[in-house]
Amino acid sequence: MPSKSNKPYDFAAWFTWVDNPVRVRRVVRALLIFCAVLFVIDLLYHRHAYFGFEQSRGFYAISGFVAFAGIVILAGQLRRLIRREENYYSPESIDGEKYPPNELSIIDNKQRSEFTDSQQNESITSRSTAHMDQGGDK
Amino acid sequence: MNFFDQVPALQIAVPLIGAPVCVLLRNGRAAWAVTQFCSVICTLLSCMLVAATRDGTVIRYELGSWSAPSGIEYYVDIVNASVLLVVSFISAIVCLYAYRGAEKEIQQDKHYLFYTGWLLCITGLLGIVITGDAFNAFVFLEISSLATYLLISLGPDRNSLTAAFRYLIMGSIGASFILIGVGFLFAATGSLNMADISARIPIADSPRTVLVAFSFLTVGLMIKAAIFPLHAWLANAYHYAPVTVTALLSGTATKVSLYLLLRFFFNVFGIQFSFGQMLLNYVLLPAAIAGFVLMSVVALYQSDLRRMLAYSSVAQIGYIVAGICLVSPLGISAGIVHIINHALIKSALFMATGCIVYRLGHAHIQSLGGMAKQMPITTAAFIASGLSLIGVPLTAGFISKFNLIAAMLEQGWWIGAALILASSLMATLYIGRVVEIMIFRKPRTSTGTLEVNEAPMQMLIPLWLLIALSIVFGIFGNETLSIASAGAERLLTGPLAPALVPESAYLSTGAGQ
Amino acid sequence: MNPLWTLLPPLAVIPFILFFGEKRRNLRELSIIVAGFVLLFINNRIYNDVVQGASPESGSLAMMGELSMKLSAEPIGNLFALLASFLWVITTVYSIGYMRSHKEINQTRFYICFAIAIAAVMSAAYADNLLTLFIAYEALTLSTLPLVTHAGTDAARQGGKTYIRLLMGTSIGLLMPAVIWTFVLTGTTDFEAGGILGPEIGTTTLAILAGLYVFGIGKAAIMPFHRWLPAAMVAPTPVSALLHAVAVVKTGVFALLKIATYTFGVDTLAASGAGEWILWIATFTVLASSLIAFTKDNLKARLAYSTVSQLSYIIIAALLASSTAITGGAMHIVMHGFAKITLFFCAGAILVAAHKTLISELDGLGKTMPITMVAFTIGSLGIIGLPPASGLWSKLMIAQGTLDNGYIWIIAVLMLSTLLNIGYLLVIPLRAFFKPLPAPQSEDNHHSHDSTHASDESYDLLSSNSMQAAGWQEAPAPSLWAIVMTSSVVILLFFYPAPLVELLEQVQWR
Amino acid sequence: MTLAQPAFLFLAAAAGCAFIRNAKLRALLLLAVPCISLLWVALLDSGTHATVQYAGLTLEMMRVDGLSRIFAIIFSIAAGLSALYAWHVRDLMQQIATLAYAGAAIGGVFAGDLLTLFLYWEVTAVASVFLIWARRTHGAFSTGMRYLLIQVLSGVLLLMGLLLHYQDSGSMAFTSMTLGSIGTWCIFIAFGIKCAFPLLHNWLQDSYPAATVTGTVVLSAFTTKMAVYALARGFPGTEILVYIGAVMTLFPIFFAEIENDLRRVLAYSLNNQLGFMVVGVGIGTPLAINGTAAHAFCHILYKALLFMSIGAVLFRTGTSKASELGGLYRTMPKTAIFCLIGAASISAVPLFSGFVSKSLILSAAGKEGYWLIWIALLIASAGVLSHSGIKIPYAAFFAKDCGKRPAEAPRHMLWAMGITASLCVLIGIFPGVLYSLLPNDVPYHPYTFGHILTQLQLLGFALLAFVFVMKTGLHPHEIRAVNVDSDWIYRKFLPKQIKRISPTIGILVSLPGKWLANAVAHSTAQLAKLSEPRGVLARGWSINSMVFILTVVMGLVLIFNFGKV
Repeated sequence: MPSKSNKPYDFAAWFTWVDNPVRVRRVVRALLIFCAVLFVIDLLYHRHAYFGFEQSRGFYAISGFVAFAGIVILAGQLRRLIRREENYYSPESIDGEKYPPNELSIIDNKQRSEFTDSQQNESITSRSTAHMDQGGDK
Repeated sequence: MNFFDQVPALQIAVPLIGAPVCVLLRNGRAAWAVTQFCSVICTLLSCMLVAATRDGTVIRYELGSWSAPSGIEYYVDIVNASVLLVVSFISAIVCLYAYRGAEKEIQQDKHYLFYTGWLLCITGLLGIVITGDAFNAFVFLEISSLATYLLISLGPDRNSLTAAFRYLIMGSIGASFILIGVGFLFAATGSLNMADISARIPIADSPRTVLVAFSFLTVGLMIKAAIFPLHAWLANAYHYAPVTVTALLSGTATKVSLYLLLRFFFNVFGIQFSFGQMLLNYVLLPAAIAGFVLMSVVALYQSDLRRMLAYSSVAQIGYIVAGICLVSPLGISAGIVHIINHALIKSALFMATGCIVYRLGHAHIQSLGGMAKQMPITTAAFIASGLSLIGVPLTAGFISKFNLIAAMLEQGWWIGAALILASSLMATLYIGRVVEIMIFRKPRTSTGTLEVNEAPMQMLIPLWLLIALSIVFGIFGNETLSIASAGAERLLTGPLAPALVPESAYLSTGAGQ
Repeated sequence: MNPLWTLLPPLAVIPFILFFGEKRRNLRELSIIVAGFVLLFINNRIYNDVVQGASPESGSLAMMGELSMKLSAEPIGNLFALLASFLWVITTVYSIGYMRSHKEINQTRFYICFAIAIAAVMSAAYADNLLTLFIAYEALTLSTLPLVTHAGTDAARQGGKTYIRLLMGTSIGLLMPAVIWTFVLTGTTDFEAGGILGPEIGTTTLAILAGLYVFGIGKAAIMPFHRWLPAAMVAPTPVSALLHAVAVVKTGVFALLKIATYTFGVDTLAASGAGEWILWIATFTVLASSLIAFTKDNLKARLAYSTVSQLSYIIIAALLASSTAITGGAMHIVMHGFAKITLFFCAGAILVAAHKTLISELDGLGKTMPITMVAFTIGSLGIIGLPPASGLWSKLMIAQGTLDNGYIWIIAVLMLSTLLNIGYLLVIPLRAFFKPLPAPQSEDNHHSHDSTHASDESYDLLSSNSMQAAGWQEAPAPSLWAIVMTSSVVILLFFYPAPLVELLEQVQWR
Repeated sequence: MTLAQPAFLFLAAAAGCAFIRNAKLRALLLLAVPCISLLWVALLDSGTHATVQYAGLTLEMMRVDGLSRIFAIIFSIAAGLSALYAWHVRDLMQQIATLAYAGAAIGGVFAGDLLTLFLYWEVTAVASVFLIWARRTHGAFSTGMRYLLIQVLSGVLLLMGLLLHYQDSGSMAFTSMTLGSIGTWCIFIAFGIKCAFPLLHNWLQDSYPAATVTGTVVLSAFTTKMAVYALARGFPGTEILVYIGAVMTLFPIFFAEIENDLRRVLAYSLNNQLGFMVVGVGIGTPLAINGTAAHAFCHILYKALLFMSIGAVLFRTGTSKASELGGLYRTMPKTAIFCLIGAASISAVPLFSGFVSKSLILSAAGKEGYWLIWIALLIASAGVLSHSGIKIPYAAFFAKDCGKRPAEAPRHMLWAMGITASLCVLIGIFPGVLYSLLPNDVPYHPYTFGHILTQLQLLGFALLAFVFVMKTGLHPHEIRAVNVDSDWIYRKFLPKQIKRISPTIGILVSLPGKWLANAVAHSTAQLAKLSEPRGVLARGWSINSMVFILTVVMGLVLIFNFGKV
């Protein structure tokens, strides 16, 4: 069932900043400040801790940063090792095939897309739907 | 003198008188009627004998009231009474069958001769069985053999003459061996009466004479009973004789020889001598086992039904001999039971083959396709008796085979048991092969159909009578088994006489001659 | 109630079958069903006796010396007889649909042989001694041969040849000497509580004897004597269903259970370890036949190999020599019986309604034959032993029994076999349901109209809409009823196995 | 009715479903049953009910205590929520499967003995697989087969284990066991399979993305958590679990990071979360068990929420692949918000549910002095943020616009997500409600200043790291690809090897048979040569040869007889 276009309130507006590099930069800056404040508090506040190393200053900050970055980077390396094309196991695996459309209700209503950079998307969308229809006949 | 006392004599007299009557009548139908009549009478008489001896009674009949040992004595106990019954019953049934069965195979003008030969043959066979006199047995053996040569030579095929001739040669050699054996026995004991000999052998002072007698009798009886490797005459004889004759002989002739073998070695020589001293089983058992194994294989590869059944007969004789060689109550009774049952089964099989030959004119196995459609009753008969031969439960063959194997295992001869089973499996195969062709194969004629009718009722009825009997004996196995075990008991008691004739009296009369 | 009565209905119905013949086939089949119900009733009466601890027996017919033919009812036999008689009724109902719509020839002969086979099964079930069992066994072999070769084609002939050769060969070559040997050793062939073979008989002898029995009973289809079973699949499906899924093969394993219980005795068998060497072969059979089943694309052939595998479960149960395992084996006879007959019924239904015999052709058949395929699923679950189907209980008990005498490794084999079962059995109905329809354009005829319609609805089969849609091409109603009946029993026995357990509690182990 | 239990309600409803022709009515039933069950469970007295005698065994089908109750409650809730989410589904089979699956899971947690557990264990396997097959594609079919095989493998191991354990201990009761015998190891591994222990895990990542939109939501709730329950019941305090759990928390995060299919990302994430629970079971203190139960409770909710949101995306766009998605917040803002709430919960942001449950486990680990494990869990927490907290919402809703403009999720899905999300938040704000349900009475306060501070630091700096890797381009791009996992062994390697060696094996196997056949053929040929009508044995022997043989026999007999004298 298509959602109605004349809604009283559009939650999408909450997120429009994501597509605005300036506002994104502002958010990042806020995050930096937030982190800095936390770090400072951590320096001042004596935490209860289970382990000695945990007590060291900035432990959580550093470990959070390092762990995250490390995971992402290591994962990137892992990908080089284990990446395969989508129908690697079998041409009939779920990774290669389309989701059968009869259980879905694929609705793509472009008239509602106030946020669209309209020049590119129509062609992509129509192509993908056409493709989907073909897949459905299988 | 009441009637019953004369039964042993009548048993021989009836067919013996019937034979010249047939010649005099010079008419096929009439001769058939006489033969049928005589056979039925004989059957009734042997029934009476069986009934009388079943409890262990021994009937000793002095022919012409000449007392033994100088006179000829007919000696009837349960062992030979049962063989008498088998012989005369088979004769009666096959004779019924011969009414139509022989009509095509044997020239019309020779029918009366055929029936004469038949009666003489029966006379001989019955005589061998009933007599208690060793020489007399030889005489009857010759009678039956000569009659058999005649019967075989009446076959439609030219080969039947050569087959008869070969049988003649081998039979004569066998008979003369027996004669030599009997002669030596006479030399050793001074008596021809079996009971008498049996009583005297232990005291005979010339063991070498006895040994020679023993050896000649062994080989002679092996020839007559067609024990491997002295069986070769049988295949041709059964193959080329008129099927009716084969049906008769397969049920009687070899069985009678086997009886004689039993009688001589168990009662006349005594178990102790035959098996304890002479180790007869060391001679017979290898022969028997080689016989039933090899001959079953041979049967598997035959292209003619009659020849296949002939070799199967040799194999079955091997079973009987193997059972006897065990010298145990179970083994001997298994042997005797198989003598009876195999007579029924093999005669039935040959009669079924006769039905096929009657319609087809031949019995080439490969040409039997479509049989089940055209001659269903015959096919069914063949299957039923084939199953019995294989030893499927509820048939007579099962009873014999069960007891035979049990006897083997009882003695711990499991190799023997295994070989019997192997040979049974081959029986399954060779019977199965024929049945398969009869049921499943398309006829080998150009039209693809077999244009024959069912065999005449006069042939089918006796055939099915035999089968019915074999099934009855398969279900109520105790009917035959009790006779057989009584016979085994009788055979195992050793010498025929002592209990009956006081030894002292015997000695005095015997020595006096 | 005298178990001899059980022979009456199947034998007495034969004249009726002959009398009604092809002309009045409704009456003919009705008479069989009536006979079936009578038989069921008699067996039920016997059940009532047995479950209270009684063992009704018939008079004995002396056959050879001490040996006689005699029937007597004991729990395992009664269970088996109940199974066979119940399924006789159902199979007859099924046959009505199958034989007619498949236009089989010689239906009268078919029903007669069937009745004789049932009589043989009854006498095997109630056999009081080895001799009677052996006789019934042979009678069963011979009476079913015409059923195997029913079609009369070359393939049928070839199948019949293998069938008779293997079964006759093993029974004469191995079973008969085993019976005779037992007789020679003990002087009797009676089935007695605790067995007749004592420990005084050496282990080697017992081991050889056990081997002779297991291999001699070719109907139990242990390797290498299993070939007859796939070969017999040329028979019409009702035959494969009742005889080669239930009556014939189960007579084999039933005989083994009975021999293990009443001839060897669980204690002797366990103490001597005589059956151990055969256990290896039986477990090998379980696995090997499962693997072979994988390679079979022909539906009935795959079911046949599955049967071979399942039969070896029961052989294992018999050889484990524990009362739990043997009880489990007896229950497996019933539970596998219902499950496998369902599968065969389904195979026949597929043949009749869709003219398909190969598994690879079944894709999408769930749409046209949903009831059959659901039943097939239930049957498969029953054989695999997954809830809510009954096979679980028997498998559980057999597995439990393996521990009694310390054969732990056998559990592992049973479990592995369960997985293999899923792989070759459950996959069949599932691909019928869940694999998309094959592109049907290449196919001929009347389907072509449906095909476009089918492709867009193929995904929501079983939804209420498609139930109403007229796309069903099920087997004829009688066959369908039979399928529904047996598959319901498969589920029923999962929830309510109590009657079986109650009956088997009456077995006297020693 | 002594036998009455919530599981039967579900199973009966599942059976009844088959006879209801109106799909809407079935959906209603699907929704009503869990509600009834929830009430029922909440009102149940502690103790053992519904005892059945079967074949000499006593089956305790209803053992109600703190541990089983909390799992039963969350299972009921999850069943209800997924039913609401699946309101649009008309597929009878999925509806039956959902009911049976949920019922069996609830039955399983109430099982007082191993046999009952086993029964329900198998029913969950059988019922759940239909949710995968219901997709009705070739790929889903084979995935389902693999899934079923592995689930049943777990079942049979459990069966084997319970029998052996019964043999050893003489009791079927499902209580705490110690590893040592084969039996307990079998049970342990059986639990381990369903709990997706490392190297036994790949069924999870294989199958969850293959299920239907709604099916995955259902799947995510029951099987693994039932296994966690079983571990908590059967093996609390088994130390090896601590290490297993730690590895479980760590390795999936790398795979999740580079996985393209978002539902598979969530499956890896699920695996990682299970690791936390397993660690809790391994520690085994009352606090740790509480942590496991609480984390399972919360996890079911937020993982369902995440699966729901990605499911909604799939429902509207036909794909759940990160490389095909992006920027969907424009038209699916509510779904995006719910997804974010789920992400925050799983990342253990204060005021969200993950925070109040995960910290229990971390505290337990800290208290018991497992410092290495504690570090591992910490790293894993950062990892959770990276793939579930950031990657999922980012890739689907925010990243570079894919151009798709799907409609917002249907209303019932929004409701389902909304309720789930509010539960997540509620638990996060009022942890006392959850804590009161926990099996052990251990006081715990998540919202201490230090705790909040450290957690915020961890998350904040991790976010910074995210910004860092994005800016530097170190973040792996979303590309259409699959990544091999250990299932490569049985999906690729073994089949290939089998294919390679099977001809050789075939030849080897057939050789003895061939030799035998040859030997038999040869010897029968010899025999046949002797035996056929023209052969030596069978041809009519001439009189000469007959007499010759006769002479030989006679000679032999004479020699034999005289030799003995």
